[in-house]
Amino acid sequence: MPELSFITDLLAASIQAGTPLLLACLGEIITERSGNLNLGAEGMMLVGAMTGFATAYFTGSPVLGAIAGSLAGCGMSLIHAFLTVSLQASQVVSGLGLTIFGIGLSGFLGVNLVGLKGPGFAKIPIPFLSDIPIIGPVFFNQDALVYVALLLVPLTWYYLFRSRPGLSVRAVGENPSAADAWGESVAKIRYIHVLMGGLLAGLAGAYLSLGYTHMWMENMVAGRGWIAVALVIFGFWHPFKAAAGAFLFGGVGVLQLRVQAAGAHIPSSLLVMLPYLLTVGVLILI
Amino acid sequence: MIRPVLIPREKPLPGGAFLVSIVSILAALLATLLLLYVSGVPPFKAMNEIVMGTFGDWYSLSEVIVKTTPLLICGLAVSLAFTMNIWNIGAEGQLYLGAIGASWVALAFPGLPAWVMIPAMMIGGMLGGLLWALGPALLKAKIQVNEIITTLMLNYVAVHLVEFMVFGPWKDPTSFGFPMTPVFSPAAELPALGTTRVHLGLVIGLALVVLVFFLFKKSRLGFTMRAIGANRSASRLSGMPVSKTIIISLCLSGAVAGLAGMAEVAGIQHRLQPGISPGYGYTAIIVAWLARLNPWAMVVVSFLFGALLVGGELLQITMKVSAHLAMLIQGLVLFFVLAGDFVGRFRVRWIKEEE
Amino acid sequence: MPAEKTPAIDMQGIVKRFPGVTALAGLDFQVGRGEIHALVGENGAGKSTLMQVLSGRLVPEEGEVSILGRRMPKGSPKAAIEAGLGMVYQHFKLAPSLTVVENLLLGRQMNSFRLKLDDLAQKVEALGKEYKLEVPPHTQVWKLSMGERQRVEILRLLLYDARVLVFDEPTTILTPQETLDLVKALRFMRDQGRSVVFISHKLEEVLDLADRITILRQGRAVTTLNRGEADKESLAGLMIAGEWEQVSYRAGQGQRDEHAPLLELEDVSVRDDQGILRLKDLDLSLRPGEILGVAGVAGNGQRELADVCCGARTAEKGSVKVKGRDLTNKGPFAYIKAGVGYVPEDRHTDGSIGILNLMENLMLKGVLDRRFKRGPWLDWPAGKKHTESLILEYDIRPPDPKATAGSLSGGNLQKLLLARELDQKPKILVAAYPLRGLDLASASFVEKVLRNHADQGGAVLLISEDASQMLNIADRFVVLFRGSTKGPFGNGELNPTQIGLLMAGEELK
Amino acid sequence: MACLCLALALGLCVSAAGPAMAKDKVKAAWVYVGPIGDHGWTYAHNQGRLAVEKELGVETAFMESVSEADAERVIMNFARRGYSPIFTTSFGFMDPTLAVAKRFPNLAFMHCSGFKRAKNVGTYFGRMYQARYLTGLIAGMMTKTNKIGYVNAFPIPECIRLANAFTIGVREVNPKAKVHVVWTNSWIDTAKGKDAAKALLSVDCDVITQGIDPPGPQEAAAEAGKWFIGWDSDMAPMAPKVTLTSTLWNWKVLYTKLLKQVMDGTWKPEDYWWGMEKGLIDIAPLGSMVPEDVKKLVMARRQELKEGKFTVFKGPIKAQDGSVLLKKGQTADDKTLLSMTTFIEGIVGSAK
Repeated sequence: MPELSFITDLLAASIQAGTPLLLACLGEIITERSGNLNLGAEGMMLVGAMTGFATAYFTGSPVLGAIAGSLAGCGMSLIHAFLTVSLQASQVVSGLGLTIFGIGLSGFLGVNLVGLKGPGFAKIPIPFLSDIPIIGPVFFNQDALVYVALLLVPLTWYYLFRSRPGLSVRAVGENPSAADAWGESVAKIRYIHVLMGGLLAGLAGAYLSLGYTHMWMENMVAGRGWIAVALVIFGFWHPFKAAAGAFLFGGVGVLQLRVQAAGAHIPSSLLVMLPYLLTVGVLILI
Repeated sequence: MIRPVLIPREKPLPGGAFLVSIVSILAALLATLLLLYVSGVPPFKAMNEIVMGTFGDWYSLSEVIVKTTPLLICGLAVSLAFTMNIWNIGAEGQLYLGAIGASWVALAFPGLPAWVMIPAMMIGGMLGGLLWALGPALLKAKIQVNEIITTLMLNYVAVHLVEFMVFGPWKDPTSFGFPMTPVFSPAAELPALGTTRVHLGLVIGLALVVLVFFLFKKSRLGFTMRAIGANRSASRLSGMPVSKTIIISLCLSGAVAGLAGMAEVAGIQHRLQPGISPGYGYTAIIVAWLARLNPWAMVVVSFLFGALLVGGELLQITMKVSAHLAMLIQGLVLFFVLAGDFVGRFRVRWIKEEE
Repeated sequence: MPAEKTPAIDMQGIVKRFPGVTALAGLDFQVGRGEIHALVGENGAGKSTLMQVLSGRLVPEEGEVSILGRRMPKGSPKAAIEAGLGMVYQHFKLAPSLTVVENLLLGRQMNSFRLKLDDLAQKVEALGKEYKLEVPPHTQVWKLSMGERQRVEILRLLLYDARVLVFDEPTTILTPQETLDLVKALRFMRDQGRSVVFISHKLEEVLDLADRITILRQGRAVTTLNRGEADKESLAGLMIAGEWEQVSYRAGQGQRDEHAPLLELEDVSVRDDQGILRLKDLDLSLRPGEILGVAGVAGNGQRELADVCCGARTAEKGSVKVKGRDLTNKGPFAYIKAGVGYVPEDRHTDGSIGILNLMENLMLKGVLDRRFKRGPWLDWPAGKKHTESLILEYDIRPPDPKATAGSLSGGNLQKLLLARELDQKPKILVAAYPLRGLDLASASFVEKVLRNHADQGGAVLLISEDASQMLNIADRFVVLFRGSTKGPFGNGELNPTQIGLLMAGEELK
Repeated sequence: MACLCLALALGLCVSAAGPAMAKDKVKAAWVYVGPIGDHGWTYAHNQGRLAVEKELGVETAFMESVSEADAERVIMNFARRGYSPIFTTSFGFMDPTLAVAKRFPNLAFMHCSGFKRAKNVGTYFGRMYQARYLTGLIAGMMTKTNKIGYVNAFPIPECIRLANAFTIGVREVNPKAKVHVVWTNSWIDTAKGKDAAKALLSVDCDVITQGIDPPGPQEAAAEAGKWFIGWDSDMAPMAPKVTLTSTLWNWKVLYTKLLKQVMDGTWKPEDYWWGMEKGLIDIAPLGSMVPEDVKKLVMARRQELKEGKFTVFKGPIKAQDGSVLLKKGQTADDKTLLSMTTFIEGIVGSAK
């Protein structure tokens, strides 16, 4: 059944393409739930991708790379946290600055890494589960970071809505003065969750250079950070809906390439607009 | 234990926000020098290169001004929306659409004399930018769709739309199939200053500075925009047409950004092709913000940023420093100004706490 | 000194300055254990500032604070809470989208990572029964009435066994029945040895409830009186430094049924921002020359009523007519043109623009009409002249057209709003809580202005929660309860008890 | 041996031009459209730059990632500093190059891939399609599914021409095979390139080649265990098991010649469109998995191309829609090649 395999393959590719979006988006959800907007996902992802690749390349360990990438994203978000929480600077401007800074920094430091072949995460089929038709290849024959991302969806949900610290996050995000009055430390909670957001954005970047591909290219995030920020609104600040959005958008990007591969006669410059137009379209509908 | 407590300033810092900006930029440059030193580049030689390569002679200065022009126009464009607390991140896309609009005029009516052609292209550019802002404006005003996302997404679409036009319908038949339109007729070229590339776009930009200044200081529309930007609810209750003004301001913003696109194709490229803007629309956001939305300050800030971009480029030419440095410095400047802003707004009092 | 003898609250020599103002000028304040202590004073006397210093949310320039014998570090709300202090603010510190127990869990010790809501819910129910402060524990706060929300706040303090409870104007938003419940609960708390401090403007309530009363004036404690040492007149005398003109109107004279109504609401239903139906099939008519009062406890649809009368909120159903013309859902501008002025409840977020100056604020509505119009431009010289004359007429201080609205005191800001609205020469003035938070001098000025407006043939829709204050100037009044009105009644037709019953949703026999 | 010759030539050159050069040392500049680490186009040019810098001892400078909007200033800045020749290596730099050249008549400019010349502006390019054709032969013989995937960048004539030449090679040995082309509309988005290759694999392509710079598609092929043909540099080290060969640029030969001309003062604004015959273009050594018969055929054709005995674009060639592009026996002239905008028969996909 060639059609079935086409669809399974498309879905599996959508999961992969959606994973960096999902990781960054989960991070941004956590950040925004604490009442901080960090538009710097693109910059954090780039620095995460570059650092992750560099670490994996020099240590030979993709796991160390992923950890280093996450920490690098975290470090970037610390700048944002300091500026917006401690110094109460404009969140929008600081986030934009983070993006620009991240593009410059990753390009500057990563210049000698371009074109190197590094280690990366390989696919780990999960025994038995990966044999289930359709679902198996789509969800259970992926690399470690995809599993991490998939696991993070319910974990993030549990953390935000069923855990004690998550309660503080939601309270601080919704009514900081109330939370403050009852002894929740608004600044501390925001710091922690901006950093968590940066951690996940860094991991998203590291996924691009360690899982999705096994190389570093300057500017390789190519707008995915921005889409992740858009997906937060798309997903109503909710992990499960955001995951649906991330996979949908990953899917559309992958689908347009498959439409081309199948030989459709549509100008490619129109096809590449699709994910962006879809983002806007969905924002209109919800 | 001693800990800090923030206290909002009663009076603005002497010298005002502008001084804070200047000091912050200097601090950012200092950090950059340190960065250069750490990465093995003699910092003062590099600084010298930047200064000589930007202000050292008339040609260099003229090139800085060439770079300043789109930054200034786009900065004014976004300030029109920012004043209303509308985050137009889409100046880049609106610039591209302005370029498309202006190019359409130039290509469709090649026989027009310059005195008709230039204004017609300006209108075409403004309409293009306006059109691109209209969607986000309507969505924001009517159904509260976040404008940051819509304008941003449309940037990508705009870039691809230019590609589509020059790969397809508007491709120059004599360009061997390469993605560019034919060169516009000479009437469609903005007059340049002497042998430099400084073109009429600068005058357009400076005229816009005056216009924007009067808009906000003296006009009823500008007052309405400022009022709504400062307090939407009170303005609405005062009978101000909030939705309409949101639409107007975003459209104005788009139209002005479109004008920047027109100035680029008519003043520099003389044809439409991909890559007409290396991110002017994004840099303009920083420019507008650093200038505190003040149109006069925008002239200074966009000039400084023009110099920074041109100078950063020179470092690669003469000292083989990565081109990414310019971006890095932009980010640093922004961080330092954001931090400096804090000094202007708050005092810190250290409090002794006995445990 | 043994711990039991130390006062519950001991504040010494507190100095707190704000830009341009000294809010607290070396204030001393003590509250004993097991007493109900009232704190009274005019607006701006420093009551709220004092409470914020006490709670650690503001850092004083000088002075010491001790709670139950423990000296407090400066600017540490946490330390104050740990020492046993609990505050119920006028604006509740609740996150509306969280449930009651979730809100109550905030700031409590984290014993487990998992949210354990059920244990707490049981405790909340038990405490609610004990103190007669029952609330549904798993309901989201935005669904609760104001009284219920206040209970949540009180329950929070009881949950962590706060020994010193501070209430900032607790009865303002309550129905009479709810007020009674609260008073009972407060007495019960005192009898358990807790100390209760409450801030109030209602002198009767203070005299009835308080064991001791401290009067604040201009950032200092004038004196502290024991129960029985004070009466209304002496309290008022101590509160007010200067003199004010007590205006007594012969209200109820404006029975002018022969005129066509200026404002007519027919069968109007309105939802609030959350989509809850706040006004149900409401009818109302406002005639020239009268002040029509709307009595009722806040949260019964007042905001929506005021908004719908000015076109600021869409009516789901029914019609709004101004001077006989149907303007239903036409937007604020149409109402302004038709001659409706609006003094909104929240002067800062709805009435004025803080970062703009007096001149700009006074011109807010003017930009749309001809007076300041010169083509597409604003006529600034005309605006300045106009501003200067209004500042003089309404005695707005500081009399500087360039001062920002955000820097004005509450009373002056209210004068600014009235100046702007009446300057539009409206026929109808909708005023929501125009006297709230004003000192007596400002309040009487505002009352005079409203009365003049009606006497000159205009009409005023006066929304207020303070029935006695309202009856002072209203010709007729209606009672608003859960989105419907009772009445109208002529002034003097009902006695205060009957009004209170109507406000609580009771039927009159 | 070649090294020795070169060294000798170099020595002669230096001794001959010595005095003149002492006064007026040659400084050459390159203006790149992409990052030097793109592993493709710009990378190849930069390798050429490094080689001439080392071997001829000329001072060089470069600027990478230059957008069309900034090109004129960048070129101007090199010109003002006396760099000559200045190599501009993107089609979009054509008009800016001419504009600057006009103001600096004493400097030499070389624009790569364009068609406009001036008194001091020459043009140069390489007949990469020859190598593409050879790799097509390999692909055509290696495919089992008769579907070959081609991840391409932008629908510009260069990219279309290369896909066509590749297809000519494929169809020559395997008339049943089809070439599926997917455009990424980016030269350097490596993740998208990988996605595109995966898309091609999902429609059963079993040989993948790429016309974008970074090796994303190669990774996809390697992960799927399908054959891969690299481009612009020898990509075999990154995935030796699947990489059949790669097309190669060897800009050194052309840059050496041009720079020597400038040093001698014999430089003229000519048009250089070199191919395999001059060694500018080649393919990397074939991998061990390529069967002997294939190797033999490819090597034979390579030899013919090197000797100038074979023309790739030679009729009959039909366009994708079935119309005749080249009649039997007709060969395409350079102008036709440079302005190629339609796909030929055998390609699946849109040429837009």
